[in-house]
Amino acid sequence: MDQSVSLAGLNLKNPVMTASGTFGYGLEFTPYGDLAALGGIVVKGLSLKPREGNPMPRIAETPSGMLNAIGLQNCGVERFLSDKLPRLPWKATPILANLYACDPDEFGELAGVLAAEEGVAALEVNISCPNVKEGGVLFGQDPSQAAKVTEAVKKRCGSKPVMVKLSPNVADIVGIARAVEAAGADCLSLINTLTGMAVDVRTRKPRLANVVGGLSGPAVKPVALRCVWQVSRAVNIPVVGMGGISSAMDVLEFILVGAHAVQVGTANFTRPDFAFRLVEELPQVAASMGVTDWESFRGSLDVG
Amino acid sequence: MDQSVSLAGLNLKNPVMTASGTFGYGLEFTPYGDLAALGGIVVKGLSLKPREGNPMPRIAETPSGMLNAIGLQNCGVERFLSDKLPRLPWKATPILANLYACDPDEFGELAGVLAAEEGVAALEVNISCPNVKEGGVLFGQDPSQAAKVTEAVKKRCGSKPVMVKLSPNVADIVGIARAVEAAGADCLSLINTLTGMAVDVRTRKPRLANVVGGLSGPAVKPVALRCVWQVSRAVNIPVVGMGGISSAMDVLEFILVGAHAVQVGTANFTRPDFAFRLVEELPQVAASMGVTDWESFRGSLDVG
Amino acid sequence: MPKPTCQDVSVLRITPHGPEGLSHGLWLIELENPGWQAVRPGQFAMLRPTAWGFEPLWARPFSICRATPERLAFLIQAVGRGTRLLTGLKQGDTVTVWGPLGHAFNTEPGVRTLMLAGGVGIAPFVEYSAAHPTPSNLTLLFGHRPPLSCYPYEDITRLAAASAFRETSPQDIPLFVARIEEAMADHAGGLALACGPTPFLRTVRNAALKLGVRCQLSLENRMACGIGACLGCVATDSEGHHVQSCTRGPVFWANEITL
Amino acid sequence: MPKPTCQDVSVLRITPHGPEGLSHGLWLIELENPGWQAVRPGQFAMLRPTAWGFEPLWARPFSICRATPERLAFLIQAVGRGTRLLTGLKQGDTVTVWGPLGHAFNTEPGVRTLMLAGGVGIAPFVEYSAAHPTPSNLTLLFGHRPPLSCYPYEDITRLAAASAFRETSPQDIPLFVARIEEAMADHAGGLALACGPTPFLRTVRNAALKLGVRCQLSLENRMACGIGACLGCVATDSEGHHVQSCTRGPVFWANEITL
Ligand SMILES: Cc1cc2nc3c(=O)[nH]c(=O)nc-3n(C[C@H](O)[C@H](O)[C@H](O)COP(=O)(O)OP(=O)(O)OC[C@H]3O[C@@H](n4cnc5c(N)ncnc54)[C@H](O)[C@@H]3O)c2cc1C
Ligand SMILES: Cc1cc2nc3c(=O)[nH]c(=O)nc-3n(C[C@H](O)[C@H](O)[C@H](O)COP(=O)(O)OP(=O)(O)OC[C@H]3O[C@@H](n4cnc5c(N)ncnc54)[C@H](O)[C@@H]3O)c2cc1C
Ligand SMILES: Cc1cc2nc3c(=O)[nH]c(=O)nc-3n(C[C@H](O)[C@H](O)[C@H](O)COP(=O)(O)O)c2cc1C
Ligand SMILES: Cc1cc2nc3c(=O)[nH]c(=O)nc-3n(C[C@H](O)[C@H](O)[C@H](O)COP(=O)(O)O)c2cc1C
Ligand code: FES
Ligand code: FES
Repeated sequence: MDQSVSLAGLNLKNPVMTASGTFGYGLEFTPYGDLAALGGIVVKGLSLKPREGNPMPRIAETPSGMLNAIGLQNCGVERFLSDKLPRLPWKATPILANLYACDPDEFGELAGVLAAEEGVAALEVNISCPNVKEGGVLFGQDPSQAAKVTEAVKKRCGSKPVMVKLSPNVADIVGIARAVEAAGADCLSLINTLTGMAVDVRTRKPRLANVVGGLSGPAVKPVALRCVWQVSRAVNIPVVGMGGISSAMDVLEFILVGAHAVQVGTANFTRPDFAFRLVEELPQVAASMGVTDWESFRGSLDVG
Repeated sequence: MDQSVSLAGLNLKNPVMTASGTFGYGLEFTPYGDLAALGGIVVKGLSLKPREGNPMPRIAETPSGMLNAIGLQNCGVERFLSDKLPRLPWKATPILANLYACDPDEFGELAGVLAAEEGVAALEVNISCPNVKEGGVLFGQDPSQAAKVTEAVKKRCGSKPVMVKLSPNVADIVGIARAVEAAGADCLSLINTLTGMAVDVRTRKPRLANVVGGLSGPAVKPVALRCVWQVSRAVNIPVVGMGGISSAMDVLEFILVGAHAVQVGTANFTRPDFAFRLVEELPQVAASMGVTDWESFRGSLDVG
Repeated sequence: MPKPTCQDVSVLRITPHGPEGLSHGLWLIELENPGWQAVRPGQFAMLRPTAWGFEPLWARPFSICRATPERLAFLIQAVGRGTRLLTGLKQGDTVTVWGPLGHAFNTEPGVRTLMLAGGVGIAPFVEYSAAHPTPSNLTLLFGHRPPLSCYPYEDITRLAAASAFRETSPQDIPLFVARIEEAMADHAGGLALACGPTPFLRTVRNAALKLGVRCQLSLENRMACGIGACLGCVATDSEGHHVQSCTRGPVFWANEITL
Repeated sequence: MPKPTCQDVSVLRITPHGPEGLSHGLWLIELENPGWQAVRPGQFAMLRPTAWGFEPLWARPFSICRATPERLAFLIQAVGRGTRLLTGLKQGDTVTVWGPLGHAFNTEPGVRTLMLAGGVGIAPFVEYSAAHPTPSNLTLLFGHRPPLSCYPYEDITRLAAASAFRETSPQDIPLFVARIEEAMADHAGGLALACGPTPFLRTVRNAALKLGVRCQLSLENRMACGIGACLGCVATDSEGHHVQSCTRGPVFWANEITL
C-alpha cells in the first residue's frame, strides 16, 4: 500500500517522524540509517540564543519509561541554520524545527527566522516543556496563553505550516486543542511528557538535579492514546500522535484512534536504528492487520 | 524502630494501607495473611445503592501498568455494613470506607451512614474516579466542586477523620489540594488513576468497553511521587501517597517526598500476599537505609 | 474447603506436549505442589514467574490439569506474551502460584456425565477423570486443531469413553456443533460439563438450554487477581448482576449466566 | 574514523572473571564482533540484550576491553539492575550492540605513559596495552577492592610494568592517593590516562593539574543513547559549556573539563 501521508501541506513518505529532543539534530543518526527514509525529522528544541540547559543529572530510568530534565540545551537557532541544517537531507524529507521561547513575542521572532529558511519544512511550537522555569508547560496549560503563542507564530511563519505541541499535564486537553486551532494552528502534535519525579532513598536526593522532569516511553502510551483520541475527534486539523511508541503495532494504534502521523521519541534510545527499522516494518505489519490505506484506517476505532 | 504512624487521629501500626478497589472488601485476602498486620485497609468504593459497574472488558495490561474501568461496581453501603464490615478486624486495624456519590448531597448522606458505624475508622472521599459518567473525576478537577463535596462530607462525618482522594488529571494539583484543605479535609490521599486508553488493532476496538479507563501500577509512580511532593509541601494536613508502589523501597520513596503513610494498589494483583510481605520487609529495608524514625525521615528529601 | 495459599515453588519439569507440541505451542509444566491437599477438578491456579519484575504485571490463570501430593501439572498453550514467557521457563526456575481457586465441576458418581472440551479446555478433565469414582459413567467429546498428540487425550481415554474431532477448516464447525448436540441429546437426564473458548461454550450453552441438559461451563475471562478483588473478570448472571468469574466461577451452571 | 554500526550479535562466551569473579560480580562477556575494524582503546559500546522488552529501557555503556576480528570482550561488574541482567545472559543469547563510540585515549608511542585504573576502569587498558606499539613505555597503577584475580590484570602485566593497590578499608584511600601522586610525579613530561569511579578521577585530575602532567580522563556519566542525541550525559567544559560525554568524550583532557 501507499505509505505516504499528507499533513497540513507537507508530503510525508510515511507517517513515521522522529520526536524532538530524542533524535538530536538528526545528524547523530546518519551512521545507523538513511535519514531520507523517514517520514519527517523534528529536531531538538531551538531557542533564539544557545542554552546550556539544566545541571546534571538530567535523566533517570523508570518502569517502562524515563524522566528527563534536559532543560532545552541547544546550540541556538543561528548555529542550527549554519552548521546543522545544510547537512540534513531537507530536499528529500521534511525537517521540522521545534521552537521554544519565553514569551509570545520571542516565539514570533524565532518563527520568523526559521520560517524564512528553505530547508525548514514546518514549525513545531513547544508550549509544553515541563523542564524550564520560564514559560514552558505553563503556556500549554492555559488556553488563552496557548492561543497567544500560536497567533504570534502564525503571524511570522509565512507559508510554513505550524504544528502546536500539547501538554498532557492538563485537566482538559480538548479545551487547549480547540483554543490553539481557533488561533490558527495548522496541525497539532501530542503528547509532550508528563511531569514526574524520581528519588534516591540512599542519598535522599532527587534523581534529577531539576527535581521534576518529563516522563516518556511505553509507560505513558495509554495516556497518549487517550489524548490523541479525544483531541482528534474534537478538532478539524490533523493530529500527530506520540508517547511511548515502540513498535509498528503502536504506530497503527495511534492512527486507529485518529492520528495522521506519529513521532517516535524515547524508543530511539533503545537502539539508534530504531526509527529506520520501524519504517521498514510498518508496511508489512499494516498489511497483516488488514490496513489497505491510511485514509480509511485513520480514526476507524469502533467504540460501539 | 517504631513503625507506627499517627494520621489525622488514626493510629496505624505501620504506614502501609491497601488502596481502594485493589483489595476488595479485605475479606478476599484473609487466606494470604493477617489483615490485622496491615496499617489500614481501604475498602472498594461504596455508593448508597449497589452498582453493577461497567460492561466487560474492564481491565487491560499496559507496559508496567494496567488500565481499569470497573465503574465502581459495589454491593452498596447497606450490604457492606451488614455482611462485610462485621467480619473485618476493625478493632485491630483501621478500616477506611471509600465513598463515591453523584453529587455533594449524596456524598453527605453516604458519609452520615458510614461515619455512624463504630467499625469505620475514617472516610476516604473519591472525587477522582475517571470511570463513571456522572461526577467522578470532574469533582476532582474543579477546586470549588472539590471543596463542596468535602464540606458536605465534613458536615456529616461526626468525629471521623475525612481523607479526600485527589486526581492527577489536572494542571495544578496543589490548587485542588489547597481548596480541599480549606474546606476542612483532615487528610489527603493521592493519586487516583491517570485517564488512559488501550486499543486492539486486530479488532479495531478499545480494550475496555468504557473506551477510557484509569492507569495504575509502576508506570505511574513518577507522576505520583511528583504529586505527593508538590502537595505535601503546600498543605498543612497529612498526605497519604500512592501510585505504583511495588516494593518496600517504593514506600520509603513516598515518605521521603513527604507522605505520612502510603497505599498499595495494583501490586496486590501481582500476588495476593503482596501487602503482607511488604509490611514484613519494611522495617529491615528502612533500617538498611538509615531511617531511624518516620518523623525525621518524612519529607527529608534534599533538593539542594 | 481448605484455604488457598500463595507460594513460590520450583518448576520440576517443563516439556512440549508430545512430539508436535513445540511447533504448536502446547506445553506441560509441572510444579512442586506447595502443599495443596484437596484440589477439586475444574479449579484453577494463578501462575507468575517470580522473576517477572512488574512487566508483565499480572499472573495468568490456568486450570489444574493434574494434582498429586508432589506435583501440580498445567497444560499451557502459548498464545500471547505471558504464555510465551511462561513456556520459556526452565526446570528449577521459580514460579509464584496461588490457589486452588474457584468452584469445581460437579462430580455426580451415579450420573452419566459428558465432558465437552475445546482445545486446551481439555486440561481440567484430566484431573476430573482421574478423580472420578465411576469413570465408566464418563464420556469425552474433544474438539481440537493441533494434532491429538499435543493434548493429554490419552490420559483420559485410559479411563473414559472418548472421541475426538479435529477441526481443520471453518467448514468443520457446523459438523462439530452437530456432534456436540448429538452427544448432549444422548445425555438428556445426565450432566454435561464444558471447558473451552467462548464461542464453543456458547454453542454448548445453547444446546443445553434447548435440550434441557443440566450443564456446567468453565469460563475463560481475563483475570488480574483471581481472588475476587479486582472485579475485572465478571460474568453477567441470569438476573443481570455482575459476578466474579474467579470466585463465583469459573464453573457456572449454564442457565445461571449469560454469555 | 570508520562509521559505528548497530547490530544484533550472539554471546560467544560469558564467565565470571577468575575463581572469585562470581562472588564479586565481575564477569567477562565475549560477543561476536559485528565487523568493527578499527576499535581504538578507550572507545566504548552500548549493550542491550535484545530480549529486554522495554523494561529496562536503556542500553548500558561499557568500555571495549578487547577487540579481535572475531570477538569483542567486555569486563562487566554487576552493580545494579541492568548489569545484573546482562551478566545473567547465556551463551547464544542475542545482544544489540552499537559502537565503537566516542574518543579514544591518546597513543603516543615515544612518550612514557601512565595508566591509572580504578576497579573495572581497568577494562580499556587491556586493549590499550595490546594495541600500543611500544608497551615498554607503559606503566599501570591499579587500585582495586575485589581480589586481583577478578580483573584482567595479568593481561596487562604481560606487556607493561604494573603495580596494584588493594583498598580494604577507607583508611587506605590516602595511601592510594599518595601512590597516584608519586606515579604522576614520576611521569612529569609524560602522559597520564585514567579510568575509574568519579572520586578517583577527581583525585587524578587534581594531581595532574598540580604537577602539570598531561592527562586524559575517561568519564562514567549516565547515558541513554550513547550517540550524542539525548543530552543526558553532559560534562561541563572549562568554559562552563555542557558537552556530551558520549561523543565529545568519554575521554577528555583533564584541564578541559570540570568534575
Ligand atoms: C479459569 C481459567 C483457566 C484457564 N486454563 C487454561 C489452561 O489450562 N491452559 C491454557 O493454556 N490456558 C488457560 N486459560 C487461558 C489463559 O489464562 C490465557 O491463555 C492466558 O492468560 C493468555 O495470556 P497471554 O499473556 O499469553 O495472552 P495475551 O492475549 O497476550 O494476554 C493479554 C491479556 O489478556 C488476558 N487474556 C488473554 N486471553 C485470555 C484468556 N483466554 N483467558 C484469560 N485471560 C486472558 C491475559 O491475562 C493478558 O493480560 C485459562 C483461563 C482461565 C480464566
Ligand atoms: C563510557 C563508559 C564506559 C564504561 N565501562 C564500563 C566497563 O567496562 N565495565 C563496567 O562494569 N562498567 C562500565 N561502565 C559503567 C556501567 O555503564 C554502569 O555500571 C552500568 O550502566 C550500571 O547499570 P545498572 O543498571 O547495573 O546500574 P543502576 O545503578 O541500577 O542503573 C541505574 C541507572 O544509572 C545508570 N548508571 C548507573 N551507574 C552508572 C555508571 N557508573 N555509568 C553510567 N551509567 C550509570 C544506568 O544506565 C541506569 O540507567 C561504563 C560507563 C561509561 C559511561
Ligand atoms: C530526552 C528528551 C528530550 C526531549 N526534548 C524535547 C524538546 O526539546 N522539545 C519538545 O517539544 N519535546 C521534547 N521531548 C518530548 C518528546 O519529543 C516527546 O513528546 C515525548 O518524549 C513523548 O514521546 P515518547 O514517549 O515516544 O518519548 C523530549 C523527550 C526526551 C525523552
Ligand atoms: C481495579 C482497580 C479498582 C479501583 N477502584 C477504586 C475505587 O473504587 N475507589 C478509589 O478511590 N480508587 C480506586 N482505584 C484506584 C486505586 O485505589 C489507586 O488510587 C490507584 O490504582 C493508584 O495506585 P496503584 O498504582 O498502587 O494501583 C482502583 C484501582 C484499580 C486498579
Ligand atoms: S480476577 Fe480479580 S475479581 Fe476475578
Ligand atoms: S548518552 Fe545521549 S547524548 Fe550522550
